[in-house]
Amino acid sequence: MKKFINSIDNLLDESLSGFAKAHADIIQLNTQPHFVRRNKPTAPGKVALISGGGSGHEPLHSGFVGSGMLDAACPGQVFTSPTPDQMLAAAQAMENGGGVLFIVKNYAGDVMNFEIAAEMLDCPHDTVLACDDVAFPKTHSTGRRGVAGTLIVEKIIGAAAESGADLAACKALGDRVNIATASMGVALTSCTVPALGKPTFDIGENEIEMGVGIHGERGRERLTMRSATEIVDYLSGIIDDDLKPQKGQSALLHINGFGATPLMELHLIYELASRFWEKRGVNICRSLVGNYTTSLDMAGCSITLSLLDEELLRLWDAPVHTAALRWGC
Amino acid sequence: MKKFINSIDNLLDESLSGFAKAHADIIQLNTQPHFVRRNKPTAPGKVALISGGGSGHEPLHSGFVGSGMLDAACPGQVFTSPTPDQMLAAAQAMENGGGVLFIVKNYAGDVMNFEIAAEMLDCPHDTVLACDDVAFPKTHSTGRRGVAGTLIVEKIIGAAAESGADLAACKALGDRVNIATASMGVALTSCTVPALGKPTFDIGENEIEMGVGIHGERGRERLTMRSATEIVDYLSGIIDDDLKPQKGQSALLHINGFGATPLMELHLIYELASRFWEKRGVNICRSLVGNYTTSLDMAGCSITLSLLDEELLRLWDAPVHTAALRWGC
Amino acid sequence: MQFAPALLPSLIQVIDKTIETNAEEVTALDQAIGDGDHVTNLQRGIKALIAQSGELATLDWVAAWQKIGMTMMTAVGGASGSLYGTLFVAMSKAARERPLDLQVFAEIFTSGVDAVKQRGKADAGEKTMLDVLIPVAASLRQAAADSVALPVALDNVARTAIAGMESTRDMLATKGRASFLEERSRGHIDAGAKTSQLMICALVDVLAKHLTAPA
Amino acid sequence: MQFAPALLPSLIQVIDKTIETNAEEVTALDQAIGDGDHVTNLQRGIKALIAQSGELATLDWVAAWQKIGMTMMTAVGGASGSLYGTLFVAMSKAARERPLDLQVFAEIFTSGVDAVKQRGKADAGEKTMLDVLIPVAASLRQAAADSVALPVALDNVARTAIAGMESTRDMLATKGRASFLEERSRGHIDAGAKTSQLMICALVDVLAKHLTAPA
Ligand SMILES: Nc1ncnc2c1ncn2[C@@H]1O[C@H](COP(=O)(O)OP(=O)(O)O)[C@@H](O)[C@H]1O
Ligand SMILES: Nc1ncnc2c1ncn2[C@@H]1O[C@H](COP(=O)(O)OP(=O)(O)O)[C@@H](O)[C@H]1O
Ligand SMILES: [Mg+2]
Ligand SMILES: [Mg+2]
Ligand SMILES: [Mg+2]
Ligand SMILES: [Mg+2]
Repeated sequence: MKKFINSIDNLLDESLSGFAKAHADIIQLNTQPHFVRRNKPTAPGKVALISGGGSGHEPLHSGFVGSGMLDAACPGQVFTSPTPDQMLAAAQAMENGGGVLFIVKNYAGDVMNFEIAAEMLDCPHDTVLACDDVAFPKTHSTGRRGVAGTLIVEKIIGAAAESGADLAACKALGDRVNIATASMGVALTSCTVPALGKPTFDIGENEIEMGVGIHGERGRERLTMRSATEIVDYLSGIIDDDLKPQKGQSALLHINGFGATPLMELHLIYELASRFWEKRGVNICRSLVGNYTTSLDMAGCSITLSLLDEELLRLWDAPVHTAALRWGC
Repeated sequence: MKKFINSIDNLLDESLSGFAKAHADIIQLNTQPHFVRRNKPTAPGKVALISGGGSGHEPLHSGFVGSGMLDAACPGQVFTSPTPDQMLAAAQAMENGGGVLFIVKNYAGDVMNFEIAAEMLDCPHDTVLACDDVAFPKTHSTGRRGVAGTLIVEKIIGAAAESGADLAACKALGDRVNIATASMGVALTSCTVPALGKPTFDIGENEIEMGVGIHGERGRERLTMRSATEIVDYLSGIIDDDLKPQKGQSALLHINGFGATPLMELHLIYELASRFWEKRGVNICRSLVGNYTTSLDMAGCSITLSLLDEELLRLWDAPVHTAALRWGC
Repeated sequence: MQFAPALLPSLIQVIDKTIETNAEEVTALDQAIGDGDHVTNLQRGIKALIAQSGELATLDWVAAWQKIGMTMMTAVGGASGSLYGTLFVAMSKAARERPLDLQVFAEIFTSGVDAVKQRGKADAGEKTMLDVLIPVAASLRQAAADSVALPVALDNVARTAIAGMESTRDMLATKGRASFLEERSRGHIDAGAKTSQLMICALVDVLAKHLTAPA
Repeated sequence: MQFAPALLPSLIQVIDKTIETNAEEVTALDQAIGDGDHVTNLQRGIKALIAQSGELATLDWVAAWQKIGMTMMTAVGGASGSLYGTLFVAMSKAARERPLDLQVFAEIFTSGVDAVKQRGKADAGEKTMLDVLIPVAASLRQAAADSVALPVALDNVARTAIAGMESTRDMLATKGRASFLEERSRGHIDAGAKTSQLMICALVDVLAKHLTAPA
């Protein structure tokens, strides 16, 4: 393993400090405890949106802090959920009379740590659990994982909160986006966690791991390598079975790279996935292609389909100004 | 090598088609010959900015086509310069009374193919050669290569052209940015060209290649792996020697990932590089961190420093709306 | 009670040592069916405890467990951080105003384990640290009920912890990351169960030595 | 002149074959000191020429070279595409209104090579295809000046091409991508020189066979 690192112990600190400097126009870094917060004051009564999770998925979540999206993000160690003091401090710093909405990817560690923070918080608050990964059935013992669809939840709630929606409305909206969003991932390689220095799993030159999450955990099955079209049809088929979009349904198609897959391949995946749904009469009216919810240096990608009605489309299109997503301003 | 591919022969076509669909709001793809062009008509008399080069560097150049930046980009095969018919067709399609400026990375193939196109073009035209790579001296037999600094040249000329600067002014501005911009790259791994299926060069677990270009060609020397700070000091030192910025000089610091390096590490590099120049009294007033000029799936990065006076700063900040860079609109 | 918080520095030290000694093996377990960070996570917490161990030694158990809980909660992160945090904070709560003997400790520990169950929405048989913690709590309660001698009780705890840890090998994981491996989760010991067992056995060891040491 | 464009389909075919046969070796050369795409580039051009070979066979040399040049220019890309395109377009220009014999062909080929030199701002000794093309042009001119028999002239051309290709091994690259390797470029044959030599030798082979074949 070769990585740009001084020492495992301060990797996260040095990186966050660089992130904060590079985006000092929109965010600032709080230390002790760590969270990334917006620079600019929000409108009184605005719901404060707090997310967070293990690091190694950048730009998620810190890259989505800013006007029109999150108020703060709490970065944990690599692939390790942040701790309750971070969420609590972030919530207290950003609360502005509208209460706090936590947006949490559904992993045991994240859920429990956010839960502890929520229990300690003495202002109105609620939690949206992102659980868009359809590699497992809804009935899975821990529920579905939150993966690349999380940013769609964050963007849409972010727009609503910015325009004055209250806590209950934001919570309901988040749950609605969640239900309308499904993702499936495939890994071509494992990632390498810096502290460990070797790939999390072994995988052969002719194998792929289907239905992976975003922490280098193995997926739901291992298959032999196959053509891009076959891979896309497999992933999209599972998503389509889950969401069962109607003919004429509008949707956002998000192709997310896990870190080491060239944009050229992601655009190829976009092409094939959009063909898949065009054939089924789905109207792919919005796109997002790139590395947004990464898994360190993993080669692979996920496909996310998010069904949009007029309200969701309007909220998706609303101005956003963060390090990683920016439009309309 | 595992890549998302159907066949080597149509990889580029399927990928470009996906790119065009994903960004249909701003660009469209011309086929036979291939070029990516803006969707929206430009102001009469605007200089048409045409760039291009081998594929595998995405988002460069196609991701920089749009309002405030390029008028068209000509994608070649992977790491292979495009052909004169592409540039000629792109120039003819986009010329709007203000002449044509070609922005070409200084590589034999690109230079010669653009030269042939320019010879065939019967309207006023000129060429800016991007040559920001300071791994080699200015006196190198073929001149310096164009690498990650190219996008800065494209952005700044793009803003000027958009606001009505004429061909001579755009050309002069491009040359000026070029002189004020220096880059140095380091590779931790080789990339793998899809058609070849194996890494272009071998490199040990404890080696890095300093002064690489963006085509998997080896760099100027091979060193043993070292700390991020040592790597940054090495790269920045060469850049600093070349540009010799004055104390108080304003500059843009661009950390470019080659494809497989996590954002977390790029931000760490940003932190260290900005410390390097802060110590020398340079005012890092703008930043750009991410995968912009990639080398397929190579792990590694480059550091680019671009000295900005007030005019260049204003042009850098001017609105841009492309697939990969967007602000102010 | 023979055991006072003055013992904490040496307890923390042996915990540090056993995790360090077994780091590679445990990481391999967490890489096999988790995400590989469990040892690093725990060690962040242990390091923080070491820094506080002088202070901890001066506290009573209520205050010490509260502090240990908060430290684990804020230093570790991940699933295990919230769970160990919960364990100790709950133990602290349960220990208020109560003189410590085996019976009381068994109850306190059981309260802690119950809090972990609630926090994790998990129970025995799901291939987690609870497959060590739950039987260990039961063994403590049994020892107290049977009024067994402390050295025997400690010995039983260690045996129970090992058996619990071993039992996770063939289980199907239904909680935590390993649950996503479904059938592929079988055949691997749960990392969290392994470290719970290691820490419990290390503690038992020190405590047993302390019992037999000349006063 | 014995050689008419009707020969082109078989000439293109042997070129295709020799590049295919040596693909791996040449790619290894281009990976060592270039970017590894040279064979793929050439093959894209050759494939386009194969598709046109029926039509090419019906043209005169001026038109055929023009068409070959434009095809290489638009199908190949990279340094070699522009250079081969330039070579054939320049040959076509130089061939206008001239009956073809060895002397004239030597002049035409020399014009083509001169155009390549100009386009590449390069000369002999820079570790490029020119280290094959320049001596081959000279050998053709010499053969014409000495009025050597065509089979001998062809044989000289092949020998010269091989020697030129070999000569690039120890050169320092000062043009093309290999120039960035500086001293590390030594010890590797230039890929473009290698393919030039392979193609020239393949052509010579067919032409020589054609000369000895019963009419
Ligand atoms: N819901 C749960 N209830 C009880 N224990 C759990 C639960 N989820 C995970 N664990 C325990 O936590 C361990 C993993 O801890 P760790 O690796 O530090 O955190 P993470 O899983 O967040 O990476 C597992 O091996 C398991 O023993
Ligand atoms: N300036 C030049 N003049 C003459 N030949 C050149 C020049 N630059 C490159 N070449 C030749 O082109 C070959 C490389 O061709 P190719 O790999 O197809 O293109 P690229 O270098 O653009 O990848 C080199 O091996 C060399 O023989
Ligand atoms: Mg973890
Ligand atoms: Mg090339
Ligand atoms: Mg873990
Ligand atoms: Mg090449």
